[in-house]
Order: sequence, then structure tokens, then C-alpha cells
Amino acid sequence: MVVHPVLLIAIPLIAAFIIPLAKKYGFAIAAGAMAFNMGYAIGMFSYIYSHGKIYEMIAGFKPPVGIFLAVDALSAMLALLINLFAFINFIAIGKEWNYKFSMLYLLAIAGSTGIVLTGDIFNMFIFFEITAVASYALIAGKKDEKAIEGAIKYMVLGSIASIFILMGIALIYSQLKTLNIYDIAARISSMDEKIKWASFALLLTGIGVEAEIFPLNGWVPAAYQGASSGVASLLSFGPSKAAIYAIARIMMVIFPFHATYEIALYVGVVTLVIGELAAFMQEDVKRMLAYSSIGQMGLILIAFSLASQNIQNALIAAFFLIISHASAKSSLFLLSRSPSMGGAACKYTGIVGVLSIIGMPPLAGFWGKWYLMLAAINEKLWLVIMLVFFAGIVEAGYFARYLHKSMGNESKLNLRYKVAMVVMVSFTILLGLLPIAYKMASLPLWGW
Amino acid sequence: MNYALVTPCYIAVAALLSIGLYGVVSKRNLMKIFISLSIMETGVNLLLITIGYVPEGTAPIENANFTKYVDPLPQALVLTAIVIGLSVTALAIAMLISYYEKKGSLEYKGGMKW
Amino acid sequence: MLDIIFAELIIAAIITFFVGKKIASIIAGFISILPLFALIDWANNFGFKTISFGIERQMNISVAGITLHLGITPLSWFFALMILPLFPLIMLYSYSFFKENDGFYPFMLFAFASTFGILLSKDMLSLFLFWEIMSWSSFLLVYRSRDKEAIISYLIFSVFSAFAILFGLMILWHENFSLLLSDIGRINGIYGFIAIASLIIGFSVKSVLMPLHAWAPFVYSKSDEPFVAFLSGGLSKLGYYGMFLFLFTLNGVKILQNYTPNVAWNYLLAVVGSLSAFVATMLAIMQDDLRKLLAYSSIGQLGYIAIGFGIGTPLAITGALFQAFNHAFFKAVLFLAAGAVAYRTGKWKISELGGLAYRMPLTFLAALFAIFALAAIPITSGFAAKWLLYEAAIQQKYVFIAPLMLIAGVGAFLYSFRILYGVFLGENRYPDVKEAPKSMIAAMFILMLPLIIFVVFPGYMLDLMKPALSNSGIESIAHTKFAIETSLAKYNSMAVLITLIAAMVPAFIIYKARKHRITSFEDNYLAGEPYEFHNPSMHAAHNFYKPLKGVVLPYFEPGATYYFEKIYKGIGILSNGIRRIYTGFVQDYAIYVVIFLLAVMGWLIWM
Amino acid sequence: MDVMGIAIKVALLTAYAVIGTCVGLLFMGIGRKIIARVHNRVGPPFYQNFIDVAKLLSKKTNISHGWIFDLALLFSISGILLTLLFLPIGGVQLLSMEGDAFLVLYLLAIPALGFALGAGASGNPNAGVGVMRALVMMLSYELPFIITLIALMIYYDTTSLATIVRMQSINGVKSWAITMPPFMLAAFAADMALQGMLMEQPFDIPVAPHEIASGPMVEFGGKYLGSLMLYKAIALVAETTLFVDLFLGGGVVAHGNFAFVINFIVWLALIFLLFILSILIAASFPRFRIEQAFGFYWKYEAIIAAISLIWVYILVIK
Repeated sequence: MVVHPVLLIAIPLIAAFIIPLAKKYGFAIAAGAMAFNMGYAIGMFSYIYSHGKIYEMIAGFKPPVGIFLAVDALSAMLALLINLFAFINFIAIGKEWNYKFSMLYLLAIAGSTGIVLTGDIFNMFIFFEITAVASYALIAGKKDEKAIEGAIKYMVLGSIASIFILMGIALIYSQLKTLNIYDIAARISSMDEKIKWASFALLLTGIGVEAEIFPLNGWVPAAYQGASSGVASLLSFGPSKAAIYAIARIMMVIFPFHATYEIALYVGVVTLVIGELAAFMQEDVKRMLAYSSIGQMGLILIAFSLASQNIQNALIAAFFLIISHASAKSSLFLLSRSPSMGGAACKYTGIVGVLSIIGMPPLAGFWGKWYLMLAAINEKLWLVIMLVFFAGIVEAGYFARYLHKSMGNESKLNLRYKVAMVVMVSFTILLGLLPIAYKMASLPLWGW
Repeated sequence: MNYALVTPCYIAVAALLSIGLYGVVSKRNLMKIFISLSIMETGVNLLLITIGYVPEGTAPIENANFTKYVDPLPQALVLTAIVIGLSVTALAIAMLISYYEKKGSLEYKGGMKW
Repeated sequence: MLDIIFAELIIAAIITFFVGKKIASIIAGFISILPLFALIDWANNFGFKTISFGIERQMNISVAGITLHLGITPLSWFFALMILPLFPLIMLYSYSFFKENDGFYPFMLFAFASTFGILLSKDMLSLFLFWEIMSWSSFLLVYRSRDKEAIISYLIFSVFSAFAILFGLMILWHENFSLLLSDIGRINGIYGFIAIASLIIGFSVKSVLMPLHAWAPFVYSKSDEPFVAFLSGGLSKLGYYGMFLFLFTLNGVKILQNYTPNVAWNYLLAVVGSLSAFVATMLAIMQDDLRKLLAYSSIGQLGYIAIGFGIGTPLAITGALFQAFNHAFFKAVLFLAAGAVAYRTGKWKISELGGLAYRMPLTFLAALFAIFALAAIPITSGFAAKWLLYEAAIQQKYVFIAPLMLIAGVGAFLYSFRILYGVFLGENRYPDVKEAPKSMIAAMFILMLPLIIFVVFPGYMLDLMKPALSNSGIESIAHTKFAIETSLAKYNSMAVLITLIAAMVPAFIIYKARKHRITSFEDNYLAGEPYEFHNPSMHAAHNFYKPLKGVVLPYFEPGATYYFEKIYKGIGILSNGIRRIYTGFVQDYAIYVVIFLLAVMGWLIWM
Repeated sequence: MDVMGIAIKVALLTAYAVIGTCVGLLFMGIGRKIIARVHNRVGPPFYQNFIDVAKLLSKKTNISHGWIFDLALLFSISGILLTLLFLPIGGVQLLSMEGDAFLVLYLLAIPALGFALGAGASGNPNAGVGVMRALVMMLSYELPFIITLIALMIYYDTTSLATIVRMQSINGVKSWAITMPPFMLAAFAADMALQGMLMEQPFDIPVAPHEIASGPMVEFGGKYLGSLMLYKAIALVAETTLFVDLFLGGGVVAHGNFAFVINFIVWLALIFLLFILSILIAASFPRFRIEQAFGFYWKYEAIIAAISLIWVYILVIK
């Protein structure tokens, strides 16, 4: 079988363009496209799981000039994750909206998938913009005051971010005359020292806005709070995960220097601590979950930044943390629509989600923390470990408060919502139990 | 390399970025903020063009008479970037309209804090 | 076989989600008997002749692609002996305790499976894995209480404990590059010291040692009684199991001593334990809520075990293990009895209860016996344990610890009597209350059996713990069936018992020589006048130890419980401060972005 | 041990139980007489308490409040006899080799707890208040007493009373613990604790005649009250003997074949002196309130005891 990862981007894009032409069938077209994407992503993942990485040249142009996609195990997994959750989430929420929503949703998904799969730095920028523009509109789609305010905040910061990304790309291009990340990586040493660092700083800042790292995440609480729960769920498993992966990719492929890892580590730790602390006293559930997401993104960034020495453990940790956070947080966001956790489905979704984020076995979050610790202890980063522990305890504090506060018998969720929630959250259980941890450890996660 | 033409361009880039940034940070009116963002964007586009500039180069059209032409890729990039910038601006305007409908003003007073 | 037992426990846990209350409790009860067969079988390995069921001693189970090394050791066998029998009896008790099946049984079975797993685990990963499963399953049982403080404090402390344990294990792993527990012991220096210290801190959360006990009063006083019986009786022992494992079996004491040869770190543990025993006892005296009283009493009684581990001589460790065994049973009985009382009356405040002894005589008997054991009355096994600990403290000339221990022992009389008087004796306020249901009574009486056996034969208990001690290189102390002998003195339970019975003879003669008639006290005290019982402040048990109030509460209470609230509030203030970063103005956020960019750029270019 | 040995042992124990009871009752009578003389009254005859007990035990009207109430009678007498028999009396070891000072300390709690159970079962609020006071008093005086006990134990490196007595009797009076400066302090603290144990003034608030309708024993009458008096008499002997064993060498001054007669007389004299001392203190001091007593014991007495403990500890570790 020959796999064409480009279809994962092309199909939703085409579908998104068709939808305005066939407004009545918007939901069906989008659902069909996403179902295809999901199936294709599964196929691609299983292919890579057994065969290893894939390169795809678009339109036959050869790199470094041509645009191309590079898919390794981790990015295939992320593409799978995004498309799978996107489908589930869409089935749950899609029918409540009109065709525009389906279109924007498809664009956001296509963009996120593109960020993950692309091997070209300018393409990454374009996919970022597609994702971001779609997200602005999706957030504002709720059309109340808060939604629009959140969207505007995101928009202002997102625009600044895109300017910075573009500047970073321009700086790299001015020196190396190439946009292919492997080509850049190969010749990075020939770059002027100052421009090299400046371009890294610009890229980190630009992508960091999307990846919710501190202090670039001013939009996060407002956007999550303003967005409807389905969109908040999308934001938590889609764009943010793609962006953190993009940071990791740029850091690990183009700039694999001690200083960059160090910066990522510090930024991650600060993000983690600030995010968790800010969530601690938050009364609004969605805003609390947003702050908690910030903290989790910090944790994932820490995991990636440990990859300089302990690549295996660190990447497995990142893998599990991403899975755990995506599945738990998006189901919690869906749950946040109901004022309290009435009924078994809601109750146990909430509990499992919280436990996975806290890191209890046999859920995915446990393996994440376990491997993260393995990697961190190896480098004897005592302060980092202490801060991660402290953040974990703070996290336990507000999640316990959340669990207590949302205890109740009321449940306004319909069946589709509940099913979507349960399916999403069951991934954290499944991936904790299945022997993926072991298998992942033996895979060339990062094969170039 | 002849910097006579390029250096003013870089100065212009810096000026546009600074003006835009100043606008974003200091203005309260959302419309002005988005205008400032557009200015910044223009600055970055200018930067890209400048990078691709080759002194005394011509347009990158294949012609046997010219061997020296400017780098075509940045121009393609800038085209894309302009399109994206336009779409963002369009969306922003749409959103500002609805913001105005809700609040009756474009003055941004802060909200959804802490 | 072992994997089948685990599988059955988990399958039963899943089944009990969906079935009715009665069936669930029957399934849970029978399934939780299974591991006891394994215990009986394994006894053959430790010098006891019992029936063999062919259950293996070692087993490797693969979960999530990672191998868990399981196996029985003498130490875990002894701890299993005191923890695992609680489960079937708690299930028996819960048969009539719960009105409906709302999530008690599944998580209890998960807790059981994980407890079994912790005891069997032979590598760090499985130890930590099962420890965490135990944490969440018990958290979900606490969650049923719907009490804010209980839920928050339990989760926070569980996570704290898990992190401390994880940290310690990780250091041990890093020093040895092996997850097997048996490979530990080759480390020295500061890392070994930190590892052992953080493991002890982690385990002492679950064993409610004093500075880390703050969750216990909330959790013990708000959760379901059958669960609390397990929490106090069983779970707290797991913390001590971990401590014993790392301190003695894996030579943690030596690691500590090698790092700083002149400082007796284990002395610190003993001091903490004695302060825990003393302060918690003092606070227990002042509680009016029956469950809170028992909670503080648990903290106090468990402090003795820490003292024993801290002193660290064979005498002290024997005493500590003995105390652990006793505590598992008598505290379970007491919590179950408290549950039975609440089941019938619906009241928890001691000052609102009273006079139940004649209405619920069997419950009273069970509670009375447990209280005798708790207060270490010499004819009970509780005394033998405490006696060993006192002897150990005197032997080592620990002049700071010994008085605190002893006065805590006296304090135990005070709160014991508060339970007896306030709940069971005194004015008869509930003339219509019936005896607790049969299953509850049966559970309590079966739980009392081990206590009764070791009353007369404390030597048997020492025999039981002998394999565990000798496996850790600790010699067991000289004893016969009835008598225990130390370098300081001797304690002969048989002499006490026989003399007591003999001394009963004159008392009995006096008792039988003249007849008596039974009257209600109203005849004497009120001369038949009607009497208003329902005003709690009229009850003598209301504000019972009032004279001590001004003495105890101002000094002990702040340090004991408020510190946690202070930290919680402090983090809250910090959080409120940090949240101010998110000012709500997008312009500010833009400034942050620029500052971040400049900072990163500056850092990278100039560093 | 052969049958004869057991028979002798049983006979000896029985004899000491009877002697203890008689001595206690006698002392109580003498105490009443002395207090009366201090108060400038005539007072009852010294054998008055024998008559009282005999009368109470033979009363025909006995009011009980159920089987838990009866436990008071059974436990109080048997428990205090048990305690007495685990003490070395006048150099005779009795059962004291089978237990030690901790055992005695806890055995003393059996009658108290039984008694408290009975008082509680009576349902009378006054009884409850009385028991509460008794228990708080116990908590108060135990602290200094325990500290002095530990001082002795670490000095002699034993917890067995029999051994403590033996070590103190090596050189007769000169080797008594009380002759050593640290133990003088300790003995003072322990004597104050003894005052509380005996429930004499100024620490008699648990019983508190004229205050709470006779305290814990308010519902006790007939055989119940009689047994209580017996308990009190034996407890008097047991508690003073404990003090004598700890500080005064158990009264052992002589060694040899018939030394036990001399030792017995010395023991008797010593516990009598202790009792008189406590009676005199009782006669001349007013009553403490319960929190005052608590403060007295936990502040002043405990500090005195702690000083002696630290002193002894320094002596020992040298």
C-alpha cells in the first residue's frame, strides 16, 4: 500500500470549498470528509507503525525546492489523534450549527493536520494561518459578547504571532535561501550566529502564541471561556497540540542546540507553574480548564525539551502527555457544557479525565509522568522536578474542587454529546492499558 | 553588494514594525489596533521582498537577455502572505462590526480578566 | 493462579458496577475471600503447616507491555495477614449497611486488588502502579462522601504522597538502573539519603503521621464507615509496609546512617511518631464528633508504629508490628461499631447519643472489647504491643519519647471513656432502637477473634512475624506462648489472666451474696419526675472534657489542622496574585509577547 | 513448678490480698481519726471502716442499673487485687517477676475503668461528671509520675519493680533511690502524684463531697458501695506500696532467714508514714479546681520531674 499523507490535508480542504455550494448537505459532507480522514489517518499510522517514516513530494517537485510532507511515528500519531477526535467531536456538535460551522471546522482540522505533517517551514506558516483564521471564526461563532471578545484577543495575538513567524522565516531564508526544514537543518551551522538565534526566537514566540506557552497565552483563558464547549474541545486537541508539536519539530530538527532546549525547558516550567497556579482559585469552569491546559502545555514542552539527552523517554512522555491531555481535556470541555455531572456517563467521564490529567494509572497520564520523571531524573534537574511536583499538587487541589463543585444530578447533555465524551475519554484508558507504551519505546519515533 | 538601495528598505521595515507595534500597544480603539496590525504586516512583507532583492536584478521572468534577476520565491511568499493578511483583516472587520453591535463602541475597555 | 485471582478481582469489580446491592455485596464478599486462600497456601513457606492450594510464590504479569514482577515475601505475607482479612468482613458488614449499590463495591474491589498488588510487588514500577491505583480507588470512595474538605484534602495528599514516592523510587532507579527492589541497596551518599527520606515522607501520608495527617480528620469523619474501617485498619498499614520495606528490608536505615554517621535519622522518625501519638490523643479527647474522635485516635495509635520503626531495635520493631496488627482489627471494629450506631440512630455527635448499651448489647460488647484493646488494658493484646514499645524506648534510654508515649496511653483512657459513656452509657435516649443487623454484628465479632486469640497467646503473634523479621535480618525476641521476655523485664499474659480470674472470685462472692433489683435511674435521680432528654446541653456528655478545653485546644489545634488550611489559603493568595497577569487587556498581552521575544532573543544572543 | 509450690504461692497471694485489704481499711479508719483530730473533733473509732464495709455488704436492699452497672463491682475489686499482687510487698516478690512497672500502671486502670463503666451505666449525670473529673485528674497526675518512673527505669536499666527493689536494697537504706539528689526531686513530684492517685485534698475534686452529690458513686449503694470502699482501701495500700517500691527500696532493710518479718514491718511503717503525710496535706489544703490541678501537675510538677529525669539521664550517659 502506498500512503499519500497529502490527502489528509487535501480532502478536508476540498470538502470545505464544496460546502458553501451545497449548503444543505454541509454536515454530511463534512462528516464524510472527516470520516475519510479518520480512516486514512488510522491507515497511515498503522503503515508507519510497521514500515517507518514517509516522505511525500507534492506535485513531484523534489526537495529542497519542492514542498514536501514528512511523516514520522509521532506526527502520524498526532494526525491520527487530531482527525479521530475531530470526527468524534464533530458528530457530537456539528448538527447544532449551520453549514458555515462545518466549513470552518474542516478548515481548522485541515490546518492542524497540515502543521503536523508538513516538512516545509513556510507551509507550516500557511497552515498556521488557516487554522488560526478558522479558529477565530469558530470562537466568535457563539456570537455572544464573551465569544467575540475572546476571538478578538486571539485574533490580535494571532496576527502578531503570524508576523513573527513570517519574520523568522524571512530571516532564515535570507541566509540559507531554502524553506525545507531538513535542508535548513543540514546547513544551519553556516548561518550567522545572531540571525540564527533571532530567527529561533521569532519562531518560538510566534508558534508559542498558538501553543499556549507563557507569557504568550493571554488569549487562552478568554478564548476558551468565550467559545462554545465543542469549539473549546476542538481548540484543546487540535491547534494547540499541532503547535506544540511544531515547536518541538523546529527545536529538535532545525535548532538542536543546548541553549534552545534550555530555553524550552525554562519556558515549559514557568508555563506549567503559572498555568496551574492561575487555575487554582478560578471559579469559572471553562476558564479553569483553560488555565489547566496552559499548565499541561508547559508539561508537554518540558517533556520535549528533555529530549536532548533522553530522546526515547522524553518522546514517550510527550506522546502520552499529549494523548492524555487531548482526550481528557477535550472531554472535560464537552462536559463543561452541563452545569453538573449528572448520570453515570458524565460522572465517570469527569472523574477519568481528571485522574488521567493528574496522572493515575492505568491511564495515559500516568505513563506520561512516569517517563517524564525517568527523563528528568537522568539529567538531575532537581528544581524542575520539584516544580513539576508542586504543580501536580496544585492541580490536584483545583481538580478536586472542580469534582466537588460539579457534583450533582443535573445533566443537560444529549446522547450524542455523552457518547462523544465517553469515547474520547476512553482513549486515555485504552492507551494506558494497551501495550503501546512498550511498542512506542522500540519505534524510531524521530526518524530522519 | 550595493547597500544603497537595501538599507533604506530595512529602515523602512523597522519603522513600519515599530509604528505597528506602538499602535497595537497604545491604542484603545480596536479598529486602530487592527490597522496597526496591518501596518506591521506590510513591514514584514517589505522585509521578505527586500531579502529576495538582488541588486540590479530584473523581474524573475525567463529571458535570455537577463542573467541576473531577483529571487522569485520571496515574492511568491509575499503574495501568499498578503492574501492571508487580507483574509484576517476581513474577518477582523466582520468581528468588529459584531463587537460594535454588542457594545455600542469600538473602544476596548478590557474584560474577561483573571 | 495468581493472575486468575487478580483477574477475578477486577472482573468482579466491573460486574458489581451493574448489579443490585445484595448481589454486589455477595459477589464482592466471596471474591475477596480468594486471596486469603493464597495467604494460607503461602504460610507453608514460612514454617507453618497449612493446606496447599498450589498457588505460586512468584509470578510475572505483563501489563501495557511492561512486566510486573510479583511475588510473596515474608514481610508482605505478614502485612497481608493483617490487611486482607478486613475485606471480606467489611463486605459482609456492608451487606446491610448500604441502601443501594451506588459505586461502593467496584472501587472497594479495585482498592482490594491494588492492596494485594502493593503487597506482592517486587519491582518499583508495580509498587508505584498499584499504589496509584489504590490512591484513586480510595479517592473515589472518599468522593462518595460529597464533602468538600474531605475530597480536596484527600486528593492533594494522595498526589503529594505519590510524587514523594515516585521521586524516591526514581532516584533509586537512577542509581541502580534496575527496577527490581531486590537490586536496591548499593547506593550511598546524598542520593540514597534523599531517596529514603522522600519515600518515608511519601508513605507517611497514608500512615497518617502527624505533620502529614491533615486529611485524615476530614476523610475519616465524612466517608462511609465500611470504607473508613478499611482506610484506618488497612490502608494506613500499607504506608508502614512501605516504610518497613525500605527502612529495614532494603537497608534504608544503613543508607541513612552511612550518609551522616553521627546523626540518628531514625530518631527523628521516633520523635515525629511520639509527637503524633501525643498531640493526636490530646485532640481526640476534645472531639464531639464520634468519627473525628476515632480519626484522631487512629492518628495517635498509628504514631506508635512510627515510634517503633524509629527506635529500630528488634524489640521496638516487634512492638510496632504487633501494634499494627492489633490496630488493624480493633480500629476496624470501632469504626464498624460507630457505623452500626449511626445506621440505627442516624447521629454522629457523641452528645446526641447515649444509653445504647442496653439497646444494642452486641454492638456494645464489640466496641467495648475493641476499646479495651485500644486503651491497652493488660488483659488484651493491645497491651502486649504497647508494652514492647515502652520497653524498647526505656532500653534505648529515649527520655523524650517515652513520657510522650506513656501519657498518650493515659490519654487513650480519656477518649475511650468518652466513647463508652457518651454513646453507649449515660441517659437512655433511644428507647426504641433495635440491635444492629446480623451481618454487621457477625462482621464485628469475627474481626474480634484475632484480638482474643492474641490476648492469651501473645507469643503466637511473635511467631507469625518471625519470618518477616528474620528476612530483614532482625532477630526475634525471646518468648514462649504466654510470656515475652526482654532484657528489662518480663510480661506473662497467662499470669495476669489467671490472677484476674482468681481475683474475680471474692468479687463474685460479694456480688452473689446479696440480691439486687434493677431500677431505672430515673427512680433514684429524679424520683420519677418526667425529664427532658432532648436538649443536648442537658446531657453530661455534652462538652464532656470541658476543663481541658482551655488547656488543650489553644496549644494543639492550630499546629495540627490549621497549617494545611494556611498553606491552602497561601497558595490561593499566590494564585490570585498570579492571575492578575491576565489583565484582560489585549494590549498588555501584546506587550508580553514582545517582551518575551526580546528576552529570548537577548538570552540566546548574549548568553 | 510442683503442686506444693503452686499451693504455697496461692496461699501466699491470698494472705497478702487479705492483709492488704485489712491494712487499707485500718489505715482509712486511722486517717479519719487523724483528720478529725486536726479539725478538733473526736472522730470515729479506728475500726469504723470495717464496720462500714460489713454493714454495706450485708445490706438487703441493693439497687442495680443493669449488667454493665454490675461490672463496676466485679472489675473494681478484682482489678485492684490484681494490681496489689503484681507489686513487691516488703521485699516479697509475689507476682512481680511476671510483670513490670508498666503493667502495674495499666493494671491500675482496670478497676478505674470498671468503676467508670458502672458509674456511666447508672445514667446519672452527676456520675458522668464525676468520672470525667477523675479521668482528667488521672491524666494530670500521670505525667509527673510517668516522668519520675522513667527516670528510675533508665537509672536502674530495668522496668521490673522487683529488680528496682532489689537494686535499692543492696546496701540497705543507703542505696534507696530517695537518698540520691535527683531522685529527691523525683520523689517530691511522685508524692504529689500519689496525692492525686489517692484522691485526697487538694486533689479530691472527682469525689468532691458537698459539691456534685458525691461524684461518681452517687448511684452506688449496698454491696456496690461496700465493694467500692474495699477498692479504695486496697488501692490505698497498692499506691503507697508502689511509691515505697520505687523510692524507698520497697522497705527492704534486712537480708537473711527471717528478714521478711522486719522488712514487712518496715514496709508497713513506710506506707503508714506516706499515708499520714498525705492525710496531713489533705487536712491542711483547700481543694483545687480541676483545671488548677491540671495546671499544677503539668506545669510545676512535670517540670520538677523533668529536671530530675534530665539529671538522671546525664548521670546515666556518663
